[in-house]
Amino acid sequence: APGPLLPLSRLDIRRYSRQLVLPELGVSGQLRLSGSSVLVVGCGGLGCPVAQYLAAAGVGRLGLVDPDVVELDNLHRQVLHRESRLGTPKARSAASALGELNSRVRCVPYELALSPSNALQLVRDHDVVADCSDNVPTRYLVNDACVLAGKPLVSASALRLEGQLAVYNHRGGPCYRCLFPKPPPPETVTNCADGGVLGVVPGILGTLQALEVIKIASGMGATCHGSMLLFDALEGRFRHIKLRPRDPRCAVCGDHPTVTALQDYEEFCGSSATDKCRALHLL
Amino acid sequence: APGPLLPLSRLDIRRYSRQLVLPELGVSGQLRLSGSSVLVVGCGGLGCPVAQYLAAAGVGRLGLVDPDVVELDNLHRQVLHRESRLGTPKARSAASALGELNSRVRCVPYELALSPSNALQLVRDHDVVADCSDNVPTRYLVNDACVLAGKPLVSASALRLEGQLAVYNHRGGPCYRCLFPKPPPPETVTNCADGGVLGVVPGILGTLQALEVIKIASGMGATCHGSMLLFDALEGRFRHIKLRPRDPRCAVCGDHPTVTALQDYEEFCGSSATDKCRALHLL
Amino acid sequence: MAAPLSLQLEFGGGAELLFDGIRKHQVTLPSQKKPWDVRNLLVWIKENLLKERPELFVQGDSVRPGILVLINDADWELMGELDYLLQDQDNVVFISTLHGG
Amino acid sequence: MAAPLSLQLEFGGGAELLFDGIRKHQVTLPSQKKPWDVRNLLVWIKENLLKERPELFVQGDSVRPGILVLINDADWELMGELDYLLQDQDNVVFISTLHGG
Ligand SMILES: [Zn+2]
Ligand SMILES: [Zn+2]
Repeated sequence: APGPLLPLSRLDIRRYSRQLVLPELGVSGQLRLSGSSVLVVGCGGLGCPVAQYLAAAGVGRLGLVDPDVVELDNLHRQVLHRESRLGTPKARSAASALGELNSRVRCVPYELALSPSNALQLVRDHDVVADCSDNVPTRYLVNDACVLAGKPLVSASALRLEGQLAVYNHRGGPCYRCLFPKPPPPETVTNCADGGVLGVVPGILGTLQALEVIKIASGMGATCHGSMLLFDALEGRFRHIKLRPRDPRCAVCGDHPTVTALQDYEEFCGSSATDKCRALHLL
Repeated sequence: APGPLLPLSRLDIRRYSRQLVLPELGVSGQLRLSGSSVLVVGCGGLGCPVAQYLAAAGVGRLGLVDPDVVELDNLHRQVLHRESRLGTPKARSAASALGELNSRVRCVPYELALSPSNALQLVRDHDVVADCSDNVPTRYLVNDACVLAGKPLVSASALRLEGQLAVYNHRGGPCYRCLFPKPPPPETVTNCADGGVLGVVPGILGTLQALEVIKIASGMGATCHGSMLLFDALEGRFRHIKLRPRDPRCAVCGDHPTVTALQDYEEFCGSSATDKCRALHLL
Repeated sequence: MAAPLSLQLEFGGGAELLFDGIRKHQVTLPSQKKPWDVRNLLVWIKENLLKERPELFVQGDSVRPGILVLINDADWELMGELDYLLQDQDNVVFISTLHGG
Repeated sequence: MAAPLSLQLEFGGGAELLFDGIRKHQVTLPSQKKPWDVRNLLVWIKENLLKERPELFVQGDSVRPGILVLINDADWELMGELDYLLQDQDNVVFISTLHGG
């Protein structure tokens, strides 16, 4: 739930002065931002820039979820982490870096995997959710938790030289399941370990994702809902796609939902909720 | 000049493994990247994400130019800096943060303003230039130095809720002066101090700028030359603009150039090369 | 008889890997008795463009789950999906959803 | 006589601040003897849309330095600049160059 709207301190006014002068944000937008909380699911290639720009902008509280530790092959894209933090849980490493940038933001690390048993409570404890995860089961889990908790979901993904961004479950628009009622066959899913990713591509998608979160949390309005942004880094080209409306027959956000509690998403997707191994049946 | 192409160490292969597997980059692209040097002019809202992602990607050497010190009102967008570095020169603060992310990259801070007396040598010492500056005279100075030294220029800018990106002086395309032969009247120029800027907007432009630099430095090819990318954060919309070709009558890159050495750009533009005060005649 | 149709087909998000890594295909569908719809197009792609492992692209008479189809930059659901009647010069994109971060 | 023309005009990069902050203007140019070119359009904008300080937008018979003009997403230099003959439904953008970082 949003916190109380405390007035801006003199130091806050100095710190945020360059965005306070924007009529589209202003003091009221900044107050809404600092009264809001955002759950960042995944502190990797997307989560790092998302959390970095949300902390810099003065979001009130950031929940940072990641079960993994920092590894050397993360550092080409996960820019909040450092060589000195190799082996440290990513959520803790991120929280610590963000504290140095903006000590006014409360950064809460959750060193755990989002799961059907903890997701709903975590999502309920925040106003907006940024899906920065790296696997199919978590994408469905985050979506369903957002629908059940009634929270807007800003979702981005990146692989190789491409990225995708959309806002789900916001202002009557579709949810992730409206677009993708069935999970993809596990053998068609490529992860960053197998397919690779140019580090700056999640950087671009993550900053765009942070913008959409800021617009929702500050009340500037997110125009990305009902549309998807596709990015092709090789061509340097963006494409704006008009998406279908909410599906009244959607299993989770439809008029007669069959999914009314969180499920077993690894079973639903036939794959494991880690980036490390592709499909359960390969284990 | 590009350095020698040293083979990748075992640790480099681990660190960059997620991008080495991309056929578009591969080992040869990574070697070109680590053999290349980039001059980042300005360590502010654009320069921070540019330098961050270039260092993470493994550019060989980064020259970081900025005459200013870190101030509190920088931290809402200049994400390499920290509260503990308030008062520190930005170039030094950035170099120090980048060293923690990737100690394999040589980061050279230049705690000075780019000027007609030092620009040409600095530009000559690097393979690609990223203009992350914040004022009109520096934009013309960087452009002319790039044309005289024959270096590609990746130029981005951001203000309020908008951003612009273009690649100049590359593969026979236009230079900045081809597009803007005359500087704008000083009274029409707004800086970030007066106009404000939403912090994540330079974040988006800076990551896109880093991508174009990486594509040029690694030989993946920059498709952005001859075109300009416009971004409107309120609408969340990108626009791709087809630009004019090189102007054979351009004062600096034309067939009969009149600008054959660097000039006095503050006089040419009628304004000062700092973000702080708008026009010389107002002083 | 429906006249031959020129289409631009695009594959992305990894779907291009089923088509020799080529993202853009300028194709001409031959004239046929009935007008061309997307259902026919999928059959034509399977028979003429798809090199191997068709199950990674089509499933039944539609695309496999996780592929988004765009007709002139709009979600095909808005256009009638399999029943959409293709027009000359249409742009049809098949994009695999990405899940990486 | 040239028929009336419907145009979408857009202002950005700060140029919209000279037009009450409104970025998109759907306008109709009246019919006139000669066809409408961009030179005439600038006069029309100055007389009909521009609220104050025209020197921040026009200079002589062209736009002031630092404003980029785009006709249907192409630099106007590619289209003939002031001499380009406007077509019905054209999109004309006036964008101020940004210098901030
Ligand atoms: Zn739904
Ligand atoms: Zn030129």
